[in-house]
Amino acid sequence: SGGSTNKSGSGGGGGLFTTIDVNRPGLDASAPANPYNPKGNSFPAFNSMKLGWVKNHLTDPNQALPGIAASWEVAPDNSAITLKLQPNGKWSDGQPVTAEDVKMSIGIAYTQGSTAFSVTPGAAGVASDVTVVDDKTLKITQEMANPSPKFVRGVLDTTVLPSHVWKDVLPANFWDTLKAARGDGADAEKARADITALGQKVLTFAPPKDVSAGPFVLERVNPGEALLVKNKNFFNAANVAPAQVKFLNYTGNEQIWNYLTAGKLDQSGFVAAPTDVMNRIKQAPGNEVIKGYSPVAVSMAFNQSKKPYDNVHVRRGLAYLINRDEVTKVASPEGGTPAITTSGIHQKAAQAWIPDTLPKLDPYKPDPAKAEAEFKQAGLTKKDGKWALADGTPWKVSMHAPSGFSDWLSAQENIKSQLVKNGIDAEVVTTTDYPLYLEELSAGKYDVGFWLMALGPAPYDIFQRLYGASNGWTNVAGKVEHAAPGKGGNWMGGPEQIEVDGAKINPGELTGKLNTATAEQAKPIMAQLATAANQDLPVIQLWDYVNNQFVNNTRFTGWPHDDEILRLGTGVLPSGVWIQLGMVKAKQ
Amino acid sequence: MRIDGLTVVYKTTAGELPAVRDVSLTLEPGTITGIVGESGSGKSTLALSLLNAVQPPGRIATGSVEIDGLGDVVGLAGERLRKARGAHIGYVFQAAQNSLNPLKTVGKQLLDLGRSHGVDDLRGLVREAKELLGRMGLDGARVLDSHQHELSGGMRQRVGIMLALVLNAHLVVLDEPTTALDMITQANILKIVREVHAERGLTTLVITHDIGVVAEVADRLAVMYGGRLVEQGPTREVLGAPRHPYTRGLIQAIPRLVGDIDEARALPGRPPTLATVPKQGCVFRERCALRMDICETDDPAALADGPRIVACHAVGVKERA
Amino acid sequence: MSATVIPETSGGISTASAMRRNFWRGVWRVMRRKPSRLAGAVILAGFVVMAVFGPMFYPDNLPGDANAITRPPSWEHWFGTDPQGRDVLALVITGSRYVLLSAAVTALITVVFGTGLGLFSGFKRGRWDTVLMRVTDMKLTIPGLPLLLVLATVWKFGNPLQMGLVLGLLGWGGVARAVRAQTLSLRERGFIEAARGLGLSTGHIIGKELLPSMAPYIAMNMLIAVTGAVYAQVGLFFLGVLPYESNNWGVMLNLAVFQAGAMITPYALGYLLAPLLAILLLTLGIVLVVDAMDEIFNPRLREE
Amino acid sequence: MTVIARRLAGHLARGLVMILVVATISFFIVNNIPGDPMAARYEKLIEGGMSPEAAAQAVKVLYGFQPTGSLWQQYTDYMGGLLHLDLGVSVSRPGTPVLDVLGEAAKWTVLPVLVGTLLSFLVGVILGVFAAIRRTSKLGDALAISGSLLHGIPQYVLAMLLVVIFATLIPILPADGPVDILFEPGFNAGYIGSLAEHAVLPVVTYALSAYGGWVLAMKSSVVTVLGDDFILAAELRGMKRSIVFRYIARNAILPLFTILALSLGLLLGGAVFIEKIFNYPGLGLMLINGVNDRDYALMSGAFLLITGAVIVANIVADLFYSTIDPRVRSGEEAA
Amino acid sequence: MITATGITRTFKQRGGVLAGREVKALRGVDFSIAKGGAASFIGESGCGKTTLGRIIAGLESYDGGEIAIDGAPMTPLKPKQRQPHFRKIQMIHQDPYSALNPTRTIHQTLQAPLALRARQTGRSKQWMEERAAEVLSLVGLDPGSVLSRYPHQLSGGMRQRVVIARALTVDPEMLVADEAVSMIDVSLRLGILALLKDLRERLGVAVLFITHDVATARYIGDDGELFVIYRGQVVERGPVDSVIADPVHPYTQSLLSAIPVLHGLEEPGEQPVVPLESLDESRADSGCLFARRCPFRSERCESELPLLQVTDGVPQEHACFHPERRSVIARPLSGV
Ligand SMILES: Nc1ncnc2c1ncn2[C@@H]1O[C@H](COP(=O)(O)OP(=O)(O)OP(=O)(O)O)[C@@H](O)[C@H]1O
Ligand SMILES: Nc1ncnc2c1ncn2[C@@H]1O[C@H](COP(=O)(O)OP(=O)(O)OP(=O)(O)O)[C@@H](O)[C@H]1O
Ligand SMILES: [Mg+2]
Ligand SMILES: [Mg+2]
Repeated sequence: SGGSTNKSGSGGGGGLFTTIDVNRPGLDASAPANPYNPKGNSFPAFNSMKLGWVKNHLTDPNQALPGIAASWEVAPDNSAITLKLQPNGKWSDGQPVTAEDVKMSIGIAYTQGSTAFSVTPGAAGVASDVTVVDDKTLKITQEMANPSPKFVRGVLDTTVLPSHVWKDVLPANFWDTLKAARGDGADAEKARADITALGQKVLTFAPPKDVSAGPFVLERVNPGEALLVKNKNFFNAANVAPAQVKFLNYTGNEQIWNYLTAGKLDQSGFVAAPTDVMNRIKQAPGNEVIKGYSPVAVSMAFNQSKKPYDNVHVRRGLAYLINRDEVTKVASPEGGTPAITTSGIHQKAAQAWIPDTLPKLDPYKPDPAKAEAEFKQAGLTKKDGKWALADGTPWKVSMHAPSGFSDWLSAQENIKSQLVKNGIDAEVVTTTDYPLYLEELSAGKYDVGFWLMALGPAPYDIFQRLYGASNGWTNVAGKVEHAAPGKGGNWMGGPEQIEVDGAKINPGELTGKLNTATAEQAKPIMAQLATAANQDLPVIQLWDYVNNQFVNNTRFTGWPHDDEILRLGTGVLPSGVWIQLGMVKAKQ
Repeated sequence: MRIDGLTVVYKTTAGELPAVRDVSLTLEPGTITGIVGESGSGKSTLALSLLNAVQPPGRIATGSVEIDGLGDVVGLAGERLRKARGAHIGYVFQAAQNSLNPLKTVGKQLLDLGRSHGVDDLRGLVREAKELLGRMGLDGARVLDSHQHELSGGMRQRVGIMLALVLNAHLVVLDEPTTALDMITQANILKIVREVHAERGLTTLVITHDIGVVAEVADRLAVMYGGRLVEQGPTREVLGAPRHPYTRGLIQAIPRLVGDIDEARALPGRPPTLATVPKQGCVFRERCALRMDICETDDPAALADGPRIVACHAVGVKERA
Repeated sequence: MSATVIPETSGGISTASAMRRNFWRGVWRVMRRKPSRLAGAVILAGFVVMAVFGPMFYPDNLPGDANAITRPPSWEHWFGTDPQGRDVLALVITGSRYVLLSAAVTALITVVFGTGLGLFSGFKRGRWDTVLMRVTDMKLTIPGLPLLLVLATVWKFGNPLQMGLVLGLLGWGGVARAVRAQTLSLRERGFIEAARGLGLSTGHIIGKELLPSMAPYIAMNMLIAVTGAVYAQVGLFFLGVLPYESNNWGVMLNLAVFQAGAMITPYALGYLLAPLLAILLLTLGIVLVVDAMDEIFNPRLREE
Repeated sequence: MTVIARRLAGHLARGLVMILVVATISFFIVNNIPGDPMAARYEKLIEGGMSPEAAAQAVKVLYGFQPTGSLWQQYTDYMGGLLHLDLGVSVSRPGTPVLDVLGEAAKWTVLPVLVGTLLSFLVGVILGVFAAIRRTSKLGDALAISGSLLHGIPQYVLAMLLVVIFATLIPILPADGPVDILFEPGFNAGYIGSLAEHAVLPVVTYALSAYGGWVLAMKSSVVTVLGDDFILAAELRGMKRSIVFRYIARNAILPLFTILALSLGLLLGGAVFIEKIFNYPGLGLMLINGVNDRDYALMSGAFLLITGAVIVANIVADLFYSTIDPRVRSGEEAA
Repeated sequence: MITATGITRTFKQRGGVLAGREVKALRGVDFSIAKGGAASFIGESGCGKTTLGRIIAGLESYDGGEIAIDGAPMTPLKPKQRQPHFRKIQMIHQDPYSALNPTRTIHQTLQAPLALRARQTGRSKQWMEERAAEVLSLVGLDPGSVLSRYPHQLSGGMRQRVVIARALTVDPEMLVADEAVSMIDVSLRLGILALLKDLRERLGVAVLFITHDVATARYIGDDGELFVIYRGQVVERGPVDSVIADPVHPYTQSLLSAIPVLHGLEEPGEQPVVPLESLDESRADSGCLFARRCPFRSERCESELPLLQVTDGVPQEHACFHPERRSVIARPLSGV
């Protein structure tokens, strides 16, 4: 597969383009233009380029738009990828972008932890060799001992850095060290430690000034804003419309709403917003909301080592009780669509992957009668209109969420009132922040928490959220092992074997298989896992996220409405890709 | 200076009450006049009204204060009043209480005073001040360089006197100049007052609650009670032969150093406050041994008998008899 | 000796109760002197009633209406509804308990601790005094809100009592210092010395002689501590550094601003303004009442 | 002078002890913070589609900056670092020393705090004098009541009201950061204008919230001074009104200077709300960010710096006081 | 009743320029008062009168010397044990307003010590009420009208009487009156003095009288002793009338000369002595403490400290190397 740059643009019209990096709150004026620095003033697709811009295709993880690589060829068995770089790719200081730049960038990627360039022994989908074929061509081969269908995605998702600026960061013997790190034994251990240490050097490296191969280059930053100006040397500079780009700072969503309602932003990625705010945003002159696909869903996850959640009937009963339409309406009316059922997969992806299985799954339509039956079956008792545990002790559904996650909290509040209405005592407990939430969650402190799931597009990534480390299965070097509940990060505490349609399966092992399976191999496994998730309900899938992109048509036009283009991978600023592809035009 | 029919009232919750009532008093040039009275008898109020400086909620209701070469002070206002203060009338505050700006040296305050009164020769002023201070037994240069807190009570009082005199005021009012001072310091201050008075030919008014102080320095003595001047006359005469029963009682209530202890007699009753001063009739009648029916209704007029003036029905009766 | 005669009151018990009656009559007189004070007292009483009885009128879980999310004020919902479709007024009322309870605890701790320490320090003097005052100074130097922010990462302030406790433990410094100064100056007053000379117990001296003289001061500090506590806890919740489980004005503010977008859409303005108004009203009430404290506790001003 | 030197030495010693105590407290608080930032980072990377191995490696790199070793050793390292003004390395900003981050932030706090406080001080003091002189009139009453109310209103309430009014309902002022990036930093009209425009709301909030305190303090101070005998004495000596006024003002304002210095110090910490609401990237916001990001070094650094500012303000206040008040200068005033 | 020997008290100045400097408030004061007796201390400001009074009343500690109350030495006792002894000695403060708690009625003020008393002796509430009325009557107040009042509702003289009544609730054997009348209106002063005198006579209460005003001292106890104290040292002591009429010490003489002359009634004494310089504590104290201000000093005075001694023909003791009787006080004009 491959792609080509849209060369038909009519040239830039100038003007200031205002946007925001929704992935990263808080600009830091003192941070370097280093893409690996967590606060680095490096904006993917603007002043930081990747080999390609990977897409969130419904089923194929390897689809991408061209970046530094103009095109690429993948060996049929996925064993190698040959990259052709943009023929007139240049850095903002006039130097050409070469295969050496890419190779060095891959070296840097090794130090940072990358999916395709990892020093972890036995990791799946890792490159075994990087060969510079010529100045504009590279070949990267996959380690076929543990291949992954995501290999190409991993390669293309690599940030490319100017080797003439970064040359001193990697030592001359880096590739030898890397080779050593791949092996076994003490030497390898040491080599890996060296590479981790190098990683820190990379992280803190501050180029004296930004050198970019992207459409823009960083001009200056203050704590409130960052200014980028057009890179004249960019290979498609003729088609880049804005002359300047301004990134606004934000610390909370409400600030982005503010910018949006004021019509300040030409484009912004997805931010959750309550209906009223969303309406205001839509009312602002020129504003438009473009809806796209986002491979994420949110679920209510159970800790099955806690009673009564160990009983599948309790989980099912809850699934029958909770009206997901209402929950979504209250919590995320614009940013989500109510999950049609619990399949473990985003419903759009599910339709593509398992169209036949999907209708067969129990949709868990709200049905108090069924819920009651399930609860009864689980041995719960109802006294004075209140459900109690089998042994008569009161039952209170205690739901936890980090306090910053407003849509989760809203959802829990709503679920709480739904449950209370149906005779189940419930409470919502907040945790100050996400790190603490995760720590307490994985320590098994919560009965019920919210959990992101269905992280596509790769099948393994989708299901490892339900049958991965958090539920006891770890996948080290292709070997799947199961840890007991409460150990090794297993907080979901589900059984190792579950019964699906009368047969016992090991969902973790099945999930592990997805890591190396081809698309065709994956489909039946996914069907099986979806059924398992549907019947066993380790979580109740609540809503599937929608990727809302906010754009404003007063200053620029040409926004893509094509779902394909919208489905860019995480961590990329899509408007940068649209701009560099020449889609965005200044309004005349 | 002639005070005539002066009445000063304070506005209180019970309406306007007179703190000084119908006071007439003449200060002969070159004399020291002493006013004695108990706490709350209106001494300070009287003193302040001489400078037309009664503080709100008080005001001068009626009467006049004529000063030679200045006219009626009660009618003065604004700049003229301000210029009169300091230049014509010097006012000395109670000792040890702070009559000096704590943040400025005495010298700076002296200069402020000079500038306020348009003195061109500030050097001369300082010289004069040093001289005055030296006259009072102080090291002028050091004192001018000091802040208030660096001076003792007696020194402050002397500085106060200096500031009252340095502009050549000829009328000096001293309100309780020695209260809260030590006996020895008091004796010193009184000596200074007497000497400076004589040297500069001043007209001096000393206000105090201590009859001893007046007796020591004053040529003339006026006794105040409940806002009224009940008796006045030459000090020796008044002390030697008090006519008003209050004056008599007061003198009798002083223990003596020699003689029979039991001669001293307490004055019965308690001094009136602004609110308990009788609205009509004699202010002293409640404590008076000579009370008559007329005292209940009529305020006794101040009757002159040569240099002596007494406001008492009983005395009047005696005289008439 | 005496001039006017005051109604004869003799007999210990009757005197004591008469005194109490006189006290309240005096308080009434002081309050009546300015209408603003009465207004303040009414406001404060209103808040207390609201905190004590208000939540009783509502179910534990306020019913939400998914069809009336974040509505502007209406006849049905005076301050509109929240993003769960719950009545904002009901939230303010049920939330007042947490706020006021923790504020009361704070005020109590601040005053008890501050007064105790100040009294002890001022009364003992000497080495204890020096040490305690150094500690107090240090405590006063540490800026409170930042410290709270840092503490919030470790402690959860789970319920109003804990919240009150922590705020109280952070707030006693000023009171201690002031009470000590007062104690030191009162100590020099003859009546304390006389009480010592008469052999009266320290308990009597502190409880009956010192404390009543400082009562206006302490009462004022208590009220000010209440405002401070409300300010701080609502602020902490507003900043979102604390987890929350219950209704609380600070939580409302936080949700209004960061979840409902109250600063952007007028629909949620009621949700934002209701707790703000509650805070303002409470502050106003306290400001107005503080004005009367001096006169209430000073018999001279009380009876004038 | 020796008195001042002695006081200064004492203050410095005490300030140092304070810093040590506060540093120790914050070190141990920070070390007890629950929550696993590594897990959070890992989770975020996984959500972004990284493979578990890659995410683990990335987290390892990122958190390689965290100090290791026994608690005691970490403590001594930390305190040792403090000696060199080394507040550690920020976790959320690897490679950037905390001191640099805070230095940048301090700029944005100091400026509006200073302007706002001085402004409110000026206005408050002047109106306080009026409130004192006209204390029996309606105007005086109104000034005093408005003062008490403004004094009582929490800063964040004021700030929010201002945002709602001036940035939302009538959007005439920005509430989104310190300056527009389009202007070249430097001494040019555009940049300075933009700075000023962005500072209006924070400064006004500082000013409004502090104003009440100044009015009240100045009023009571003036009332006290007016009752002092030396003012009456000056009047009776026939001093010019302007001089008497100066006497009143100087004596009344003196105690306020101490409060001024102190409040400047405390405001640095109290800036949290205002900076949060106006997105002003100062120390307070840094502190909140530190707390939210679990950035230990940043958090304790910000806290220390704020405390340090308060201590310094204390010292300045005292020294200032002792230079302008002759009573203290000569050491008259007892402890 | 009480015997004090060689009482010394030194204060360490804390803070300020005088920090660390010692102030010798008392330098070995001896005196004794018999039951119902009287002793008066005079001296200028800061000479240690109040300090002495407070020590005698048990309100202040002393560094050296010995106090014996009814024969019982105090020094070996612990503070708690001293208390019952010192309770026999009550202090009457100078300022009657601050001596009464403004927040407590006279009834409450009197009840507190009475309750203590009642508890110790097992008396009833009834007794307390009666006793309160009784002590008020003793000081010439009408219990019915005074009991329910607050201090601010009473005049200065009445307040001072209440203070004395409160002291009487514990049946003291001695009262220490520190400038007890200096803040009271002139016309009321004598009333209080007469009361004290009366209490001496009727109840046999000893009085230690501290004052600036020699005449009042004489009024209270012309049968007692007069002590002239200067910078913590007693420089002259003797029968009141004798010291007044024929002071020996130059300091006593200057004090007495400073008394204003009632010009209509008296004429100045024969040899008045007025030292101009005021007291300066910062001087080192070698030799006679008064030497620097003394008009009659000799070289010896500069180096040697004179101790209390007697001179023939003088009934009082004095601490002066050059004793000479001078009649300094004003004499009554004959015929008045
Ligand atoms: N500002 C005021 N408001 C109301 N009444 C006042 C005011 N100032 C003084 N008085 C009253 O006026 C009367 C006379 O007061 P004034 O100060 O003149 O007395 P005094 O003789 O100087 O007393 P003292 O010896 O205490 O100084 C007193 O009863 C006093 O209560
Ligand atoms: N608590 C104390 N601490 C330090 N110095 C003290 C203390 N009490 C008294 N002094 C000092 O002791 C000396 C004697 O003081 P004292 O009060 O006994 O004098 P006094 O004779 O009563 O004076 P006055 O006539 O002014 O009342 C003074 O120099 C005073 O400064
Ligand atoms: Mg007066
Ligand atoms: Mg004394």
